[in-house]
Amino acid sequence: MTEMAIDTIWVLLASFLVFLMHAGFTMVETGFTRAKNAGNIIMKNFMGYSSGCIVYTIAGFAVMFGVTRGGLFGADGFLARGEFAHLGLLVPLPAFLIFQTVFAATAATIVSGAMAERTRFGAYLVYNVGITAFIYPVVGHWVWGGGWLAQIGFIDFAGSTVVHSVGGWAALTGAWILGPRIGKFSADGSPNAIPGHNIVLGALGVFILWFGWFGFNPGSTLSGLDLTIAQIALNTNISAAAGAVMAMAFSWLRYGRPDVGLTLNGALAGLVGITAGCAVVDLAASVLIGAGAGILIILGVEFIEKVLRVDDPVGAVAVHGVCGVYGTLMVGLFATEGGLFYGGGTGLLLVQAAGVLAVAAWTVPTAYLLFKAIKATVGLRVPAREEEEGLDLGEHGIEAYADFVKRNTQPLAG
Amino acid sequence: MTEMAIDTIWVLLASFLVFLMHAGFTMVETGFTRAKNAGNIIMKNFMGYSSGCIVYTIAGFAVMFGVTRGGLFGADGFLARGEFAHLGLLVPLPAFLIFQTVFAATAATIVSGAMAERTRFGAYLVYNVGITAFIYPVVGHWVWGGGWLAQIGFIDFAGSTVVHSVGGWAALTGAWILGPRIGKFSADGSPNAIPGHNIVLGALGVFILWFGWFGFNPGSTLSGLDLTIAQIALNTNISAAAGAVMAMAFSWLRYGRPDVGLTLNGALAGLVGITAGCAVVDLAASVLIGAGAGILIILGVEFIEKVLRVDDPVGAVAVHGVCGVYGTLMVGLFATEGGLFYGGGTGLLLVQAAGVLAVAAWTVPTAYLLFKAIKATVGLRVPAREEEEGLDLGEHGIEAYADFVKRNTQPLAG
Amino acid sequence: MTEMAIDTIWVLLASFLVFLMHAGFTMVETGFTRAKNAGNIIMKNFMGYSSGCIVYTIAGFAVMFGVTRGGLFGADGFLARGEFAHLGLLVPLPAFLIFQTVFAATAATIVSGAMAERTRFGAYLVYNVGITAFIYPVVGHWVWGGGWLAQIGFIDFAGSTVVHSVGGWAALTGAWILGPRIGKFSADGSPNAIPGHNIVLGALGVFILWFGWFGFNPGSTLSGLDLTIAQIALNTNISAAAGAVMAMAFSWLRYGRPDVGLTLNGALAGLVGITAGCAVVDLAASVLIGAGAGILIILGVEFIEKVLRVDDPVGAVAVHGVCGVYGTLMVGLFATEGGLFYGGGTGLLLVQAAGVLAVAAWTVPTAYLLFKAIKATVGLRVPAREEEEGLDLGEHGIEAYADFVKRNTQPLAG
Amino acid sequence: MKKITCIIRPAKLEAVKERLGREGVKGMTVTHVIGCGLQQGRTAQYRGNVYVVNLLPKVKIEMVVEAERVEAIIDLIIREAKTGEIGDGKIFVSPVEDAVRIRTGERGKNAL
Amino acid sequence: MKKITCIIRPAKLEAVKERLGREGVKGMTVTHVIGCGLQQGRTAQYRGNVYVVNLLPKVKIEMVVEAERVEAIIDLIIREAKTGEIGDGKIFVSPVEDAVRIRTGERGKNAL
Amino acid sequence: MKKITCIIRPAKLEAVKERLGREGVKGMTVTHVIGCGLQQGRTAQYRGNVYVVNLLPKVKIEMVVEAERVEAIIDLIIREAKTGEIGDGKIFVSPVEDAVRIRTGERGKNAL
Ligand SMILES: Nc1ncnc2c1ncn2[C@@H]1O[C@H](COP(=O)(O)OP(=O)(O)O)[C@@H](O)[C@H]1O
Ligand SMILES: Nc1ncnc2c1ncn2[C@@H]1O[C@H](COP(=O)(O)OP(=O)(O)O)[C@@H](O)[C@H]1O
Ligand SMILES: Nc1ncnc2c1ncn2[C@@H]1O[C@H](COP(=O)(O)OP(=O)(O)O)[C@@H](O)[C@H]1O
Repeated sequence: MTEMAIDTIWVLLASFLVFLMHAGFTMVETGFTRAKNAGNIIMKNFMGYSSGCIVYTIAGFAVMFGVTRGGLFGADGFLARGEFAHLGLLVPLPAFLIFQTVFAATAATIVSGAMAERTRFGAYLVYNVGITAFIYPVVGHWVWGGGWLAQIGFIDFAGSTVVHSVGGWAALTGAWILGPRIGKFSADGSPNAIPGHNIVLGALGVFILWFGWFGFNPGSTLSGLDLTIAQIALNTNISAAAGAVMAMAFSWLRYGRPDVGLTLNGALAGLVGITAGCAVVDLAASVLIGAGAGILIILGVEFIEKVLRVDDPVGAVAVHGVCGVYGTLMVGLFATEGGLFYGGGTGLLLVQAAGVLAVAAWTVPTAYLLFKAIKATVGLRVPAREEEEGLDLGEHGIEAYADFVKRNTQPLAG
Repeated sequence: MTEMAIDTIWVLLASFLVFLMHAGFTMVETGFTRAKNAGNIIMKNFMGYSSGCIVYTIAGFAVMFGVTRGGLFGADGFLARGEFAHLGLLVPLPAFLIFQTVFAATAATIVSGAMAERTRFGAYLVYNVGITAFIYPVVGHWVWGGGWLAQIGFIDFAGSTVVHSVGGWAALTGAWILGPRIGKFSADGSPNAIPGHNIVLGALGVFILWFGWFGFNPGSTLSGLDLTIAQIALNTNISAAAGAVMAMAFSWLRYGRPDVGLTLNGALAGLVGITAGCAVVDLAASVLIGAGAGILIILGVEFIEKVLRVDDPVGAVAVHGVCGVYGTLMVGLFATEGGLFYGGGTGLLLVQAAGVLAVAAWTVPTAYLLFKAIKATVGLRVPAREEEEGLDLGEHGIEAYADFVKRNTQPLAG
Repeated sequence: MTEMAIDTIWVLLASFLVFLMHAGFTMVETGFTRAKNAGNIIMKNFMGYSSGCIVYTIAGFAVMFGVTRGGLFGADGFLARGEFAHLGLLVPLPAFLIFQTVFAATAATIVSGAMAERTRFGAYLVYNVGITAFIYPVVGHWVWGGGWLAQIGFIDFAGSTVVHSVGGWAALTGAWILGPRIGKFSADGSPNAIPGHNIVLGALGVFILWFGWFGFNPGSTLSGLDLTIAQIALNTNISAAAGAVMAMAFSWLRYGRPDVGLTLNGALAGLVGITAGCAVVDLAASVLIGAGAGILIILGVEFIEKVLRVDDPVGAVAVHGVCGVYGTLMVGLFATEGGLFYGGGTGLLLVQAAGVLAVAAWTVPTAYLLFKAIKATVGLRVPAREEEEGLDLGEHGIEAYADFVKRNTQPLAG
Repeated sequence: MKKITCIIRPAKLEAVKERLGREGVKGMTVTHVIGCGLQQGRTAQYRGNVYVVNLLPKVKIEMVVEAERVEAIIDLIIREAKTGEIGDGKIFVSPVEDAVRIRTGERGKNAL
Repeated sequence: MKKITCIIRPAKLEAVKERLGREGVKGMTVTHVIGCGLQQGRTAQYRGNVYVVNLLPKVKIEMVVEAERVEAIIDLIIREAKTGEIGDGKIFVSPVEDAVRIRTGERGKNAL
Repeated sequence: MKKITCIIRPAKLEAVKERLGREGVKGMTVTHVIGCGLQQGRTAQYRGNVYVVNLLPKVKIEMVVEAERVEAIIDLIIREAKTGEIGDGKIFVSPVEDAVRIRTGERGKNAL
């Protein structure tokens, strides 16, 4: 009784913290984009979470945690009905369900940042159903629902792959199909700066996300009696810190000045990077993983923009996709049990790589089909005139900042 | 010992979350009103909470939880002195007191939104004493202090009626006595849009409120050992989500575009709606209650504005008043034990209706007298010139956004 | 096992709350300064926390909690290696470490506000290493690491002195060496108003800080089984409330209108003031301590500006320094065991005064040397032209609010 | 061709604009300005330091019109923007030598 | 000396400015304005109440130049700012009698 | 009647305004503008992409005054706004044909 209460309180509080991450995502995404689209971005995030909760409760949870069908997916317990006795939960089912719900909405919301400032609102809603009901829960089943990846020993403690790289891959696919914002690339293909309208909001969002991550990672023990929560919290924090410090230093080196936006992204990179391994690596490894993520994020942003020429306004693909993959692989190197650097050989590393590939091979095609289907039906992108005027006026008929004089201009490449 | 620690931690953490709701209220209210009044709105909320804590500790707590005088009110334990042994608390008295304090301030603060942009600061302070020391605690006594409503079986688990509809009724009374903002209604009585100045802040506020509600509802068990906290959290979340989704859909249907402000209100409507019944209804009922609230909020806003012609800048009356009443009545329909739809007959429904009426019959007249007394003494409304220039300059001599070029214009009805 | 889990959960949650205070500090500081420096202020706070975590883990923790060398400092356990068995912890070491880390970063970040809008970014980073690795941990050792102040009975439960006055003294020293912002003082030495650019952000920051303080003070029991956490939370809240109310009233009296910025500072003053004594005073004393702090903060701001002629843009010295000292002394008066007003004689009061003086005598000279060394090497202050244009452009090459038309003017003294 | 510049209270913008629109003034350009004149400023305070806010928010409307319409437009503006209290604002008339419509290249009166 | 005032789409500011810079127009002053003309406004809604946003964001560029450069500059502006759709904006030319460079006190053409 | 338009550094606004006020220039209208001239712009960066901020914040003061006061006012502005470094700004003088005080309907010099 006491034990179950402790676990339940822990899981609930972690859920509340993860819930708040949605405020963080919303602030980051809004702050890093233009004022004329702020209302639309809010709506996408807010509805992404809200409708995501409903959809996941109805369908996603069953696909993810129903009794496994050959390790591939679950198919019972729709509408959250059923005992789910096979899960052997230490907490009441509702506690587990709310924790999984807030997680599911996180995977979905990542895409919204990459597709910001040009996506039709209705299209976004449809996409959101697809990823929450199906694409994400299948991956979740593989890893956390007793599926085949779990069975071969794949380790993704809190979701570098399950949550973040699924979001990242879908974001990449979506942003690529959607095409860049007007003015993002010059005729010669070189990228232009489109500065976000409120860096302070962006920073607030990152702080909130960091805070919420203390629910995301330590909460993934699903038990407060499991005292590794302390080490997990410590690892999570130091990895984020190392990511921020390295991104700051590396941007200074590379661009001549410490870049605010990339430094903020650096902390998120560190958080995403440590998410897979936070329960199986030590403090020193956490610093290294975070530091690596802080550099990787900057190279990732450049790669996606300059090589792939995909327009990802908030760097969602680099943060969640690239660093999600990276963090998952790092488990193969740094896991104190089984990691290559800790004498465990290459076995775990190969399993980790297999998992990364399998998830990419699942997410990219399904997301591709989903976005193509949306494009062919409701349409994916707003008209150019609406994009120029801003989606707030076009999609919702509002002005987000009615009392301020705005610029609405776009800077020229230097 | 361990048990009491678990309960104490739970109650304290819930109190902290409810505390944070005041940040949420402040952001929502500020964002949904004009830039020229932002500093005043902050002051009202901030002082409402701060002075409310003092007043409730001195007087309100005694009225609410002192030994009952005929089921009507308590009258001992002023200054928070006394044992309050009759409450049979599972937690130390200070834990119970802080939880009740943050609740009390919530009821008080609701009014501030409805009376925004035209109320004298001093008048607001006086009002705040009245509701925190007396109006709210009496209702609280009836329902949670062992008073007559508790005795006849009235169910308001976390305060749809006790907190929200008390706030809503007082808000309606206040806004009505105060009169509309200059320019809100045309000569022919039709309402005009007065857009809020920062929708992003409004959204942040709603996220924070939602987060805080996880303290408000699950915390109302006053025990972490009571494992219904998991179901309560789940119900709370899904009702908010359903409220947001339905408000989005209904506003789209009704106004041709999904409205950002009303969607945000929809989530709050769902939260207020489920507050009474969160511990006695099931998941499906929570979805239905939330969805209904999401529609009701939009009709409520229209009713108050177009029929009653009361100017409520942030929709406080519709969110807290209308949905508070609605949520309380829904318990009579959906309670798994005693609800009409669950075979319980109309008994509970009638009790719920009686409670709703009694609380209205108490709150409206006392709030009326309070506001009239303030009007006759310190004065309720700022001069027209000050209202036009903004209360920030008039009441506090500040500019909230000193570095930005502002508009200060008002849109024309379409 | 259950006991340790409860304590661990409590310490971790408290750490998370304290972490969030950094978002609060960032918002307060950004809001109370000018738009042209917003990005720089974010970077300072964000990097202060991030690099502070690394530095404290490597060095500060060992200095603070290593086995004492004559009561003066610790010197083992660098890189967080070691058992720290002498601490007799009830929680796993990582839980203790993360709690101490977020605390350490708090002391460091206070300085950033006082030195805002004119300090070189690189200089700030160097300062941050100095205070986190050395200046703060030594004081921490004296009081919480079993050092000489602990041995003579000095009481500073959660750090009015250890955290806040250390930050305050360093802030005073830094702001004084740095000199005032251009335009802050007229030729005749009279101070001018330089209004902050976003009072709403400032308010949000104060709410977040208040919320985080519920981790700072109650969390300092380091045990959830210690039921004084309830009284501590209650005291903390009421002191903040009293501080806000008194600052509001006193500013009204003194300047003719209730001042928004000073009222917000008043709540922080109440929080800083109660931090030392929150576990050893009663509710009534908490109200008095908070109320006194609310007045003191206003006199403190005036004293620092008008008498010392030091430019402290956000009032950090008055809030953390002055009220930190004040709160520590109040323990000597109000401690229910040993306080002068509770029949304990002057013994404790003298010990408290000794502690206050010792900490000042340590912090001011070391901070002085640190800042002088920075000035002589990397340089402390940005060029005047950069200060005028804003540090965002100069230090980081960004515009924090790219889409808004800004003023960039400075008001004239009235 | 003349340019009429009027500086009015922000609250009057919509009324003036709508009235001018009804009378056939189709094009105008609006700027959010701050201004001072006979109208007294306000004192503000920040953390105990008093300062003067004597540039108050106004709205500037500029419209280039045919010379013969100037008087009629001045009348309309006065009718809509006047409250009778200090701070109502000013109207200035100044010469314009040419106008061009960017979209078509039309010049002079046709471009208005 | 003449003042050329052009009101253009915000998105065209950088292109126009850059082109003018290349052609030797060094000095200009830019204001963020809102304007209406033939271009239709938009309807907006707030909590169920509809209102009209018929003042759309534009950018006003003012530059004082020697009289003989006016025609060339007008041509350049048209070339860069024209999209052919309603809302492209206007150019106005008006007389300026004197110019002063604050830094040096130079007057007239030398001050430009 | 003449209109004096000066574009100055934002930091100089209060000093210029106060000085003009003392010399009897009661009315003026101020706009926050951005401008470029001889003064170099700055490079900014956003997520690794460099861009140019060459329109720097300036303040534009417009005041309509009697013709005979123009020279005196120009002198005052120069005195207060000059730093001697590039970017100090410009003063332009242009003709105004009429002025109206909205509140009273007064015309011409009486309206200033
Ligand atoms: N001589 C002037 N030149 C330019 N603008 C002026 C002048 N006089 C007044 N204004 C503008 O008109 C506004 C209203 O003027 P004011 O003197 O306060 O009111 P009134 O016109 O009713 O006497 C001022 O805020 C300023 O923007
Ligand atoms: N007569 C005028 N006086 C001042 N500004 C004008 C005038 N006519 C148009 N404008 C400005 O030019 C902008 C574009 O004009 P509009 O008539 O919409 O497009 P077009 O020039 O393509 O017909 C308007 O928004 C307004 O700011
Ligand atoms: N020809 C011009 N027409 C309009 N505005 C100008 C002109 N030349 C300069 N300006 C304005 O004056 C400001 C200062 O000019 P700049 O050439 O940088 O300095 P200086 O006048 O000291 O040489 C510019 O930013 C611009 O706003």
